[in-house]
Amino acid sequence: MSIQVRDQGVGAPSPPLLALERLDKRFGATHALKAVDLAFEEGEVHAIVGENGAGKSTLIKLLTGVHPRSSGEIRWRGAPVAIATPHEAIALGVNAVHQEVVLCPHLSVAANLYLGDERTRFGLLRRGEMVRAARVLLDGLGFDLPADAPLSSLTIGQQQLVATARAQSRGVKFLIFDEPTAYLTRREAAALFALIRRLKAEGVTIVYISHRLEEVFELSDRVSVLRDGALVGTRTTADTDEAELISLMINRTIEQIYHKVAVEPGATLLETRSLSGEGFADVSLSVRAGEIVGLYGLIGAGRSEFAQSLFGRRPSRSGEILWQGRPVSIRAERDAMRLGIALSPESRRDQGLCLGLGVGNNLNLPVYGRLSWGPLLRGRAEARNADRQIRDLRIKAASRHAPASSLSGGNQQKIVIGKWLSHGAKLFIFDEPTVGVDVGTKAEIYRLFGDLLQAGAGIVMISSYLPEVHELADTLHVFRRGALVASHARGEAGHERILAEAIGV
Amino acid sequence: MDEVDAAKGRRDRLALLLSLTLFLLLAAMWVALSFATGTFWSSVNIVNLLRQGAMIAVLAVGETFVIITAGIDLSVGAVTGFASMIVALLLTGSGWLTPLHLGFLSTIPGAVCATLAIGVLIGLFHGFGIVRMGLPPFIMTLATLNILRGIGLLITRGATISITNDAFTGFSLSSFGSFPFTDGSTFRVPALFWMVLLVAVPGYVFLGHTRWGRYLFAIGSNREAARLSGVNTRAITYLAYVLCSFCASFVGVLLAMRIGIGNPTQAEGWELQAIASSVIGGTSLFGAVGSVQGPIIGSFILTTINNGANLLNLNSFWQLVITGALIILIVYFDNLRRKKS
Amino acid sequence: MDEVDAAKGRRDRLALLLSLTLFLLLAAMWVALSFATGTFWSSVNIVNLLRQGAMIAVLAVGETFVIITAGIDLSVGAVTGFASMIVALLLTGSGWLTPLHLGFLSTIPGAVCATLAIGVLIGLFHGFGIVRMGLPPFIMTLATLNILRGIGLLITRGATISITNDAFTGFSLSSFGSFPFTDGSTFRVPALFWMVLLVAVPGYVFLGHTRWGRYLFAIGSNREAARLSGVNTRAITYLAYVLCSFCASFVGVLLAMRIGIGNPTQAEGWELQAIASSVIGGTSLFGAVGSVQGPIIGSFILTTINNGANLLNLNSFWQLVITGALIILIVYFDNLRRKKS
Amino acid sequence: HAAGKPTIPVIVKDTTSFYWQIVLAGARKAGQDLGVNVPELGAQSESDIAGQISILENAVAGKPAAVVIAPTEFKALGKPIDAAAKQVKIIGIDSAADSKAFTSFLTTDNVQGGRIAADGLAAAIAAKYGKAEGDVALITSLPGVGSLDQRAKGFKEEIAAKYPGLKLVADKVADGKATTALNIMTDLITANPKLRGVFASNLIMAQGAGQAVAENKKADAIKLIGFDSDDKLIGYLKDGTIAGLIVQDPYRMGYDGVKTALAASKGEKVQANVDTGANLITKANMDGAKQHALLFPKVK
Ligand SMILES: Nc1ncnc2c1ncn2[C@@H]1O[C@H](COP(=O)(O)OP(=O)(O)OP(=O)(O)O)[C@@H](O)[C@H]1O
Ligand SMILES: Nc1ncnc2c1ncn2[C@@H]1O[C@H](COP(=O)(O)OP(=O)(O)OP(=O)(O)O)[C@@H](O)[C@H]1O
Ligand SMILES: [Mg+2]
Ligand SMILES: [Mg+2]
Repeated sequence: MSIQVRDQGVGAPSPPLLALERLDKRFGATHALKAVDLAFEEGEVHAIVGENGAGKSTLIKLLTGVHPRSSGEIRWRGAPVAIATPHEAIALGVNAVHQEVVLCPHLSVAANLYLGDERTRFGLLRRGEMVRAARVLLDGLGFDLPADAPLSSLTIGQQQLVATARAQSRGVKFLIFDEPTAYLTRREAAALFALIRRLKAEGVTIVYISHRLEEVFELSDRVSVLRDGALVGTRTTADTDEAELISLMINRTIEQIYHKVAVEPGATLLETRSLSGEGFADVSLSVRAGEIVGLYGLIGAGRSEFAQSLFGRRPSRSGEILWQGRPVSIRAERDAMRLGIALSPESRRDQGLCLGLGVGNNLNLPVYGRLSWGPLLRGRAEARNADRQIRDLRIKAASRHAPASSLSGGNQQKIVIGKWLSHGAKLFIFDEPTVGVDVGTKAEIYRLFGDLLQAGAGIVMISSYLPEVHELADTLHVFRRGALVASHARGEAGHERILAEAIGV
Repeated sequence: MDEVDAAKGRRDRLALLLSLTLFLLLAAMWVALSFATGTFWSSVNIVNLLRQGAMIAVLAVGETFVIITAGIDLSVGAVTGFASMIVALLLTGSGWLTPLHLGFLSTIPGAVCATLAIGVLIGLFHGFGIVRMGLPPFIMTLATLNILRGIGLLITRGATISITNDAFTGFSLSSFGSFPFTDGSTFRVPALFWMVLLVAVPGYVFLGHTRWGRYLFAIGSNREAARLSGVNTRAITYLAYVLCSFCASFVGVLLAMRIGIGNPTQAEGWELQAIASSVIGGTSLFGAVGSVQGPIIGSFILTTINNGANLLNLNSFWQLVITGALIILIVYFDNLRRKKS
Repeated sequence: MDEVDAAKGRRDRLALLLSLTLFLLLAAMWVALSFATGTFWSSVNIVNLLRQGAMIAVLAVGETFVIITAGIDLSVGAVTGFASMIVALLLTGSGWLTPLHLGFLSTIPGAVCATLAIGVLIGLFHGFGIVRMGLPPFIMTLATLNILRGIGLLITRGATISITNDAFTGFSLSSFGSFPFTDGSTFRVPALFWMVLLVAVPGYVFLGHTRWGRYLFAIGSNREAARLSGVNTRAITYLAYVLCSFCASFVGVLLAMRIGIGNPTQAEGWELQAIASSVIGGTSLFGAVGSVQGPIIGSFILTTINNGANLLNLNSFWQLVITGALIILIVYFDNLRRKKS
Repeated sequence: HAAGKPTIPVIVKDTTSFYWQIVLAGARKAGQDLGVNVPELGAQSESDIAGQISILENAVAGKPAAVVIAPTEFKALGKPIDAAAKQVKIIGIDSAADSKAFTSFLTTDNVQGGRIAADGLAAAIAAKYGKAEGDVALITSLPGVGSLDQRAKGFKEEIAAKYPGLKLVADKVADGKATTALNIMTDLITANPKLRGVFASNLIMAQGAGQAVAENKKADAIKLIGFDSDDKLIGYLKDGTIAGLIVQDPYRMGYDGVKTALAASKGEKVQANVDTGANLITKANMDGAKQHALLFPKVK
């Protein structure tokens, strides 16, 4: 109350659109948000940055009624609001694109877009009408998506776009993006940025969370930094720089994010000859020991499908795979693992994690064979391996017994990578390895890649984040519509050229 | 635009074809039985068949609403038995429950409405246990299965209640509409089959053409996503279980009409038949996949197996084996076809 | 490291406490019954109780392995009945199955081993249907439930087979180890209860201390993630169903010992009791949560309810109601406690 | 529990069936008349043998004066009854068990009941068609239930021995539900146009089969014999849907069971074997005093 009076006394014409006062959230013993005071002005783009587990997503979930807050107040145009359920948030005009895609996989894209907001006539659904409207909506946003396909037939990145379209279609006043570009390539990201600018021009308040600082500088008016659940500062974007933000976030500076060790490439580990399968065709490439091979392409270009067929998840239809010069057949995951191939999949929720199990169990899952004596597990070894990964990757978890579901998105991603690091494979395939991972840890992961290379392993890295593959890959292959369209040695081609090849202009 | 509509048309036709294929299976069984026995393809027997399958069909439709939300209701058989007892009690009175005291409730409409209302209450109780107390549906409905049987037996002390009201029991034998049959006789569509349609038609509209129907699928597909979209997932869960228990209590009324008695131990095990019918009809036990026509066809497939086995004078023990084996085969081939499409 | 170990210690104690709380509930029921009836706390009755709970306890342990993988096995009762018939057939012979022809298989060890082997085969068949044919476990095991009962009845033509082998039937009444009891009599630990331990101890080691145990939890939590982590999810699924059917056929042998007959219709409905015991014992029907001790305690809680109700001279219809209500309450409070921790 | 009163539990086969409720009603009345506590025990299904053994064990653990039991299965209950008889006097009712330890035994012979059913059916068919000839069928409620198997056995033996003209064309086993009996009977009528007689060997089956006969209006052509009785079946008997009912005397079995048990517990000498009998009741004789008492037991 007093704050409001004073604000008005100072001459602020109106209270902020949304203000948080001493907002606090605990999950059992975890204090995820510590008395955060924050104000969002009407029509601004407000970025929030912070390390993995800093509490960014938690903040969003309190604003959208996903979780109830432990204490504190939320004010909407100065008046306290409860926001105890998602419904209330939606009614206020507060919508979010969450970090994890939360849509209904069995329903069509159109049904998802209008879920909870169906168009009816005489109480009956107007299904055709909704599909048509969805089509118009998606086209208007520049998203090339089928409106009546079931959601489950889309890739995660495409699903993210559907979530975006849905959030913005609901007559919003306050729109939150929690790492929207994690699975997007440059092209889709550009469409998204255009959308954000348009919304801003229409007076919508935007909260934008990302680990990619260049996006923060490109888009935002102000930026707030969270560390360990507490707000450590808010800056006007124009008055700050990356170094300052990073030091606010992690309390130290990072000299070099892309830690690239120079390793002399060794013998060829894996070679594909005209490999074809579901979603990709006629792909020939090779990976040598000590080398990072990057795969870049737009959403749905077929990179994941290619990688998964190398790992035996969706066996290839034709073509040849040579392993250390010998032709091999990879029909199942175990075939690949026996050869020494490891895959860290792109979708942590669906493919990467046993969410209900402990962090330790998840980290140890691929290596239980090594951690047991005959059939019996060696409890000590189990604990040691899990604790080492937790320490090395700085996974923020209550203990190795904490269920994976209780971790923040970025920390979950670290498990997905970490479980393979102790596996001793010869070829690692990382599909979107740094999705949602903070800068500090990214640097750490790149350093670990270096260690793997030095130990004689080869790496295939799929990434939609061009700077990452561009900097790290010794060879960069560009995929377009399931075909390998171009290959470049490191530093041979610039961003623009690679992007043009991926789009196919 | 055209492309989308074309795709939509294709998908709709596909869905229709899916249920058609099951229907073709049913038709094939009928043709085979018509050749194998001289008695199958007669208006008398087809009328019997429609009557015999009607009750499980209605149960299966109700069960399907619940299964679509990724739940399950094991109590439908118990609810059916319980409802048959309630309606019999109300119609005949017993002990202090004389028709005089009951007034309107002892008339046919009164007794039927009261029984259906009890069905709704049971459904609300299920919803309460699942939504508010957070119990798994399997356990909640298993518990009420026992409770309902126990209460029913306490009320009746194990006796069956004979219904003396002929207007009531007569209904199950009546028929509406008739047409000439191939064997020269008149085919009279039995009232019990009309009851299936009475449930199926609104059920079909509800499931496919109202937002609540769509919310059932949404909850079954991803409850959290539905909640974040502002769907009142609690209310929809209540709705699913209420509909299911409502159907079961309706079947209880039909059962009481058909056999002229009320008895809480009847309909034991029908829950499994209802679930099997539903799954044969294409419902997925993981939720978010199901229809109204599928379970009905499924239940008539099961009924045909039994009817055919009886007409062929097959050992009743063989019926068990054949039913089990056919369930495996039908669901297997149905899965295969789904994967292809 | 220290902190983590402390946390681990805390969690281990917590897990222990969780199962302890159920154990305390059981103890509380025992104390209450000891005061309420003069006969509960006697060595005779406790021996009875241990005997009575033993078979469901073993079934529940087997069922738990399957439920942890997020599956379900509805056939355990049918497998138990079928196994009781097989072992009786082998021991007594009938028709062309004379003991002479059977040789080793008609001796007690031979008959028991053969019966257990059939259990394993049934489990493999379940695995085949679920893994290879892609059927939902609910449907696959519902189908085999019917098939096994049917085949059993066809073999026996509906009759029961009396087992004349006294060495075999005598075992169920024998006991190993004894100690003085509070009422001055000697407490003889019944052989059937030792059978529970015979299953529980290896089961405990398997589930908590081998990698296959870990894999069961992993596929229950996220089958796809487990598969991509190199777990042979197919083999582990087979394993779960084989263990479950193995336990059920073992119970079939125990049942044949206890009642001295073999009959495929016995143990009907035991699957629901086993599942209820398992859930009361803290197993989650959504998979990835469960233990070996929990279901055993759960089954003894259910047994105590029945035993106590009998001793209290409670109407058996009340037993149904009370069992249902207690299932709701126990699972509810167990959930609450879990959430708090 | 009134102190000082002796306790005599009565263990029946299936507490959920009406027949056993009449037995318990008789036992209850005896308890009131004689000043005895009568716990009413029993499994929930006739096929739950292990359940009945547990109940017997529990009952004996309660140190009663005597136990009255209706064994579900001949062989299976033998040993448990032997074991129980070491501690208390055991009175058997209704069915036998493989034990010599019974102090007294009050039974209806179910095999005999099946024979009487066959005779009744043959008589009804002869009355209608002039000769005991034609197709007949048998509907059994559940497989693996001792008393039902015995009824079927007696029925089939009697037909084979005495009525060569009667041909058993269907031997159906249902699942204990009236609707299943109804469906089976309907299909039997469809499949066997020449069907002349059916024996539905328990209450529920007779209810379902009776319904089928009534709704197909075949009461004249098909003679149905049921086993046990209740209001509905008595109604069918009156209107001719059912040709006859085999009725036992469950009430007396319960009453005399407790009475005998009390006497035995006091060390009095009791009769070792009592046959409580099974009787054929038809429309013609249903108003006789004895038949009336059997048809309308004083349950409440
Ligand atoms: N459901 C939950 N149960 C328990 N702890 C939770 C839960 N959700 C989040 N946490 C904890 O709260 C803290 C903040 O998590 P949050 O998801 O807000 O982080 P974040 O800033 O979004 O991180 P990231 O960048 O990795 O997404 C973390 O320590 C996390 O483990
Ligand atoms: N489950 C599925 N069913 C049908 N089509 C699918 C499925 N998964 C992927 N696809 C299609 O396969 C093609 C290749 O997808 P894939 O995931 O390999 O692409 P990607 O290059 O890895 O893209 P992303 O960057 O989104 O991971 C896309 O057109 C996609 O729509
Ligand atoms: Mg986050
Ligand atoms: Mg991909």
